Amino acid sequence: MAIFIDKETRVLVQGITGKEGQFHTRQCQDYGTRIVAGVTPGKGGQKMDGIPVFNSVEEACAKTGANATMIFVPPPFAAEAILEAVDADMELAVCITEGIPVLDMLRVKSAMAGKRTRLIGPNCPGIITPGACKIGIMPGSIHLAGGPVGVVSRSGTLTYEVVHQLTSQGLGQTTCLGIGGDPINGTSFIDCLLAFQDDPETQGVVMVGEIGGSAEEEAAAWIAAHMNKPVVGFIAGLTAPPGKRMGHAGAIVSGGRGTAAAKLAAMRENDIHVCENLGNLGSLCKDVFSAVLS
Amino acid sequence: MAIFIDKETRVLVQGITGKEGQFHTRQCQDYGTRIVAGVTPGKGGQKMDGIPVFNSVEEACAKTGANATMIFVPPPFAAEAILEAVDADMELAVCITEGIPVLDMLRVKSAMAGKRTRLIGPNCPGIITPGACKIGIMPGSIHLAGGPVGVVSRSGTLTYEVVHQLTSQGLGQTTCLGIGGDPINGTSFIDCLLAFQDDPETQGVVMVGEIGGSAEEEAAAWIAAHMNKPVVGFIAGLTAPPGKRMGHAGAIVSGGRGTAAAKLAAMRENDIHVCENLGNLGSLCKDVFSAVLS
Amino acid sequence: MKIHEYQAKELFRQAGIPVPDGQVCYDREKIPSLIANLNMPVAIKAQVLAGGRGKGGGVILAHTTKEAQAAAEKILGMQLVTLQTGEEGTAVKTILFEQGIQLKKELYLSMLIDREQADIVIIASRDGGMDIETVASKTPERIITVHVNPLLGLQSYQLRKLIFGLELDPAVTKSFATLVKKLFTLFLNSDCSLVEINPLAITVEDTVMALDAKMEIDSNSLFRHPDITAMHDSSEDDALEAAAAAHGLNYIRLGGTIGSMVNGAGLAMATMDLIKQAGVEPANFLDVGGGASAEMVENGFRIILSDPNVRGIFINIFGGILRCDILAQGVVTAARKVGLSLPVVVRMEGTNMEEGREILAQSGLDLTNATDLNHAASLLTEMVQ
Amino acid sequence: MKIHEYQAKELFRQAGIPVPDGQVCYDREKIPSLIANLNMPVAIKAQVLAGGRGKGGGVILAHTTKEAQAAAEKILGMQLVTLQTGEEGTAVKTILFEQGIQLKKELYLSMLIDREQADIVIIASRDGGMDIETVASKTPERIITVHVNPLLGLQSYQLRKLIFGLELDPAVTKSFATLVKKLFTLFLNSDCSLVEINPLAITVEDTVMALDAKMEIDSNSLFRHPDITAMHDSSEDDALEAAAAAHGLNYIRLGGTIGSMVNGAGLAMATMDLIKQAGVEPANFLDVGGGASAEMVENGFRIILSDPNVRGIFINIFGGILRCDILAQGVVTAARKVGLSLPVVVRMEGTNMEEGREILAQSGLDLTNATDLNHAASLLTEMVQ
Repeated sequence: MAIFIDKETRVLVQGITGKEGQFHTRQCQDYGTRIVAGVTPGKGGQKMDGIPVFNSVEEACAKTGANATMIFVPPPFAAEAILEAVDADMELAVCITEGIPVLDMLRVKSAMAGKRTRLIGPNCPGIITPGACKIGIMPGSIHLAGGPVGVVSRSGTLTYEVVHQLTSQGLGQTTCLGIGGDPINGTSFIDCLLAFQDDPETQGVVMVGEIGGSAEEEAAAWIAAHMNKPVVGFIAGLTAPPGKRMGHAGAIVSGGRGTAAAKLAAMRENDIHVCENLGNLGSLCKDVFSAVLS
Repeated sequence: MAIFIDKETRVLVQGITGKEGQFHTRQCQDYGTRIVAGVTPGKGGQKMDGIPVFNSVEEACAKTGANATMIFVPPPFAAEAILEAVDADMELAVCITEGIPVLDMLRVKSAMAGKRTRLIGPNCPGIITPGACKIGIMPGSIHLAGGPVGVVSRSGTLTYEVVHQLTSQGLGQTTCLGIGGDPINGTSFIDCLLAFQDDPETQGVVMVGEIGGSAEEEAAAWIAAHMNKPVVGFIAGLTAPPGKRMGHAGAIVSGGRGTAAAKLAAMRENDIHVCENLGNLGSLCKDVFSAVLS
Repeated sequence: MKIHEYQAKELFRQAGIPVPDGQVCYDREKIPSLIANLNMPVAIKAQVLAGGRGKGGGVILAHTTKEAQAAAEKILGMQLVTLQTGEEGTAVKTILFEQGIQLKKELYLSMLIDREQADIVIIASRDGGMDIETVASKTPERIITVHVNPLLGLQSYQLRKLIFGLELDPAVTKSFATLVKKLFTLFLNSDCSLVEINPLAITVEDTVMALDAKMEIDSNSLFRHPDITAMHDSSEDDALEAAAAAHGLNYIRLGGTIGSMVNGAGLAMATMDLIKQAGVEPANFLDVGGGASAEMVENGFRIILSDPNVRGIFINIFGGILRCDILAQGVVTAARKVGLSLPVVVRMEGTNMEEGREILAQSGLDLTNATDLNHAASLLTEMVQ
Repeated sequence: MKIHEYQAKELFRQAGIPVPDGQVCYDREKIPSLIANLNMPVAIKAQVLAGGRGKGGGVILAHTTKEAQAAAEKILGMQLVTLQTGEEGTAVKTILFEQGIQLKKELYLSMLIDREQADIVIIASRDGGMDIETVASKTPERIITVHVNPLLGLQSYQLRKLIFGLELDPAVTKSFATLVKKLFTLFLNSDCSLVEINPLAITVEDTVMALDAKMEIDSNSLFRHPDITAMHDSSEDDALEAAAAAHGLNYIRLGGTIGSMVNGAGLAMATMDLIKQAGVEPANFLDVGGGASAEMVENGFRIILSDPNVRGIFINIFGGILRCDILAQGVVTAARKVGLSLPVVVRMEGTNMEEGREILAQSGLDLTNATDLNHAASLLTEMVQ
């Protein structure tokens, strides 16, 4: 089962002929992802490793049946690349690009209301259903297929760390995804939790947050109200000073809001199993999830 | 049951202190509608027939629990009045105003995507659930409460004609509504048909169309695919010349599209009981609906 | 509301959209002096709102001053007959002299409101100068359509779809994209319901230029466009329709013998259909609106009676909130005032219907009450026998 | 990116938003000649990016030329200490002389991005000149908020909500509404993340005027704002943070003793937390990005070593697609190149991890391999004992 993507997902790559686009297209293909098309305006008719390249998403979808897109388009044009995917009625758009202006994302977000396209990201590592489909830049090899754990995170390498520890403990993953480090993103924690809740294969979820905004607090409240699967939570940035942007555009404590302490408190209040020390995350998950697995 | 409005609906009137607003507010109140508030910017704090007037929809909703609005705001400001109702998260907005610029309505329609507000109209007579609630300018007295017929129409007085004939035949109505004569409107035929299909009290539907656009054709196709209640259809404008706008902004045959003949053909092909002659509509309904009623 | 080509081109110019140099002429006396200042070749184009003027002889390309003089004299003042004017044609009161352009290629470009998708659709084709309906039915693959969300506006990928679809030479793309963006802005800013450029020329300098310009403005938006409202040329309007509009009445002349007066557009259309089904031809569509005051009824009578074809009148009013006795009184008063001599069938429904019928019966005028629509239909059939 | 008050006011002026007449001064010598041309009273305002300058003595209202001279001499060049600068304060290199205004009332107005609702929020209050956080916590009913959809833009009913909420005198509403609309346009056109006017004055002439101006620009948008990018004043930046940024590294100084070098912002934050949990203080946040090339590692070492507090370094790299042997080679090369003498704990994970560890072990440098995060933590604890 897993969520959002599976073996049948037909992936298109926007910006396939760029350096990053080429590299990660190959990585995804090597992992087994069905990459069916690429889009680079002006390069329609060419091929990249045998993958047909089109001038537009609309044309690529019409000719290849692509239903998901991975976007490697530079920041000035990335928002429009998302809109193009939405306009073509793609089911899923995964935007890897970091550095999209916030106002561009506000417009995209507003324009997506009522559309069927799900956006993951931007400024994210992507999504992987181990053993089935990888749309993103995460290293495939650290994952263990078959579940029972779902992973959702605002971060990239921190997610790899979490996945690595799960795999080391013999805990496989259903789907792992990074929702992105920008203040405005497409899919939220709650969207993912809802999907994991509905996915029969997922038995527990690891949710990795960080400072900035209040998405973790909202997710914690949602979990208490709606979730009947155990959730392990981790928050990065306890030692981050206020007013400083910690790498991610969205990772900032401002006006006393968005602190790690507040997020951890919200998690504890809402029966989430809080991981205090990243080094122990894998073993904590083993403890927590083995209860439901047995 | 009925659709969209009932005895519990709490109605706000935007433009309550204008001439039309005042008159129809009284008519609705006389019919038994729960008019709980009015809005006229700058007249907040006043009363109209004992109804409190507010400066904004947001405030009116917060203080009176209004969940539906009837809009009598002049064309230059009407689109914004709808947006204000949407922004205040109203369940229902009924816009009576005729003459709103098309581009304004395009913007409104686009902005409403993903919002919960249902818009009926603009340029419409409104909606009535006989005996329970009237939000609009139709004469209440011609209606017969208790069902079993639902009526949906693009027209005003033509709807009254239809309702009058139904009532004369002893056929009561669940809900009757005009979706408006403009090219861009909120609630479509299909939205209403879907609601009537789901309403246990409604046993049959009368659908009144006219020339222009293809809403009737789309509705006919939908009826064949999804509807298991009988539908009687009527189309006005068989004798309308092409290229001329027949009163309603949306009633025009252009480029050979939107003809009454095409609409009637679509209705016939999709098992709708077509009324050829308006004078016989009531008796036709009696015949058609008595089959399901017995 | 339609505006003339020369008016649309003036708006194009203000919006930075390239159009050929041109001169407008209303006066035969001024033709020679205008031509003296023009380089040949020059196109002489009748400025009429009706379409199809080219086939009707309203456009002539002149290669010499002499040809230009002859063409201008021929067109200015002619009674131009096109598919859209009817047999009597329309008088050409204005002509446009327009500089000839050296071009490589002709394209088609238009923008209009798509009511089903509730957005703005841009339509383009490589087959400039041809009727777009013909292209659409014969070679639909040569039509490119782009739907633009009115809030988001035109996006680059949409421009690219047009450019790739038209297989434009790379040298032209920038000029083309600029024109499309400016035209879209003009469409929004002027509340257009249609803008059409056919043909859109690609010149020998690899720029684009609007050789023709058709613009229709949403009538509901005119309150915010006084400048465009002032462009309205009523000379091609039907005189009766214009008179009705001046009284706030929606009237359309249809050519039959039975006039009708109805409140509400839908019921008015259904009433026309009913007249036709009764075996007679409707003379008009006339919607007196929701109120239907005595004054409205009076004005309605006057408009209907101005049509010499009318042999009888059908008043079909669903009173709604209006009381029938008030309406009947209005009809009687108005009929006396205008000196009505034609037979009138009145069908009215609503509050105080009985009192209303009594008033009509007592009036002594040739006013017949119809009890319902079927009764009205049979009365109409009798009326013309 | 923050810009100075005088720069924000220049953008206000260009956008048609009223601000007091003002003169900027960078040079003590020019103070007398500037003052000679000003009417009294005049405000002398330190131009620093740090907030809280008023309480720190960075703003003085002068009623006479003499007072103005003294105030300007005092502020220009002072080391201004505010709540946001730290104890050492920040040097005032620029001052703004601003004409005193006769005012009736002071309001508060700001616009910022609301990340939860994904729109732009306008915040207003009658309590101008006060800290908005204080107003919000003590008298929340005096705060008016309006959420604006970025595609729809500001609507009249939203302006009315502000106007009614602020209980503005009708004489002021037009001037206020115009200002809000222009400010909103400026917000969009300049890609602001924050615009704040506190106080916004209502003058005795019933117009509005921005007495202060705070603007922050979305750094991600600077590629399309070369003019605003040029306004950047790096003099208040941390020297090391600026040097790191020049190398494309995300570095933030934290004041502790254990430096860290990590790939990825989330993992870098978690690593800081881990150092703290190991009983030592993190010296910095440093994200070398997803690639972590040898050059990046070298630059990272140089930045970390420039901080004299650093006693040890923790390299935590989750290689991902990067191979560990390549990374290890990069670390060894870079360590030799910069002459590294501090102890380094390296924890790396990913492809070819074994080969990578071997390279570190063979290097002869003081590089200790950590097998996992817990091992790394205990090594860090030992390191500082």
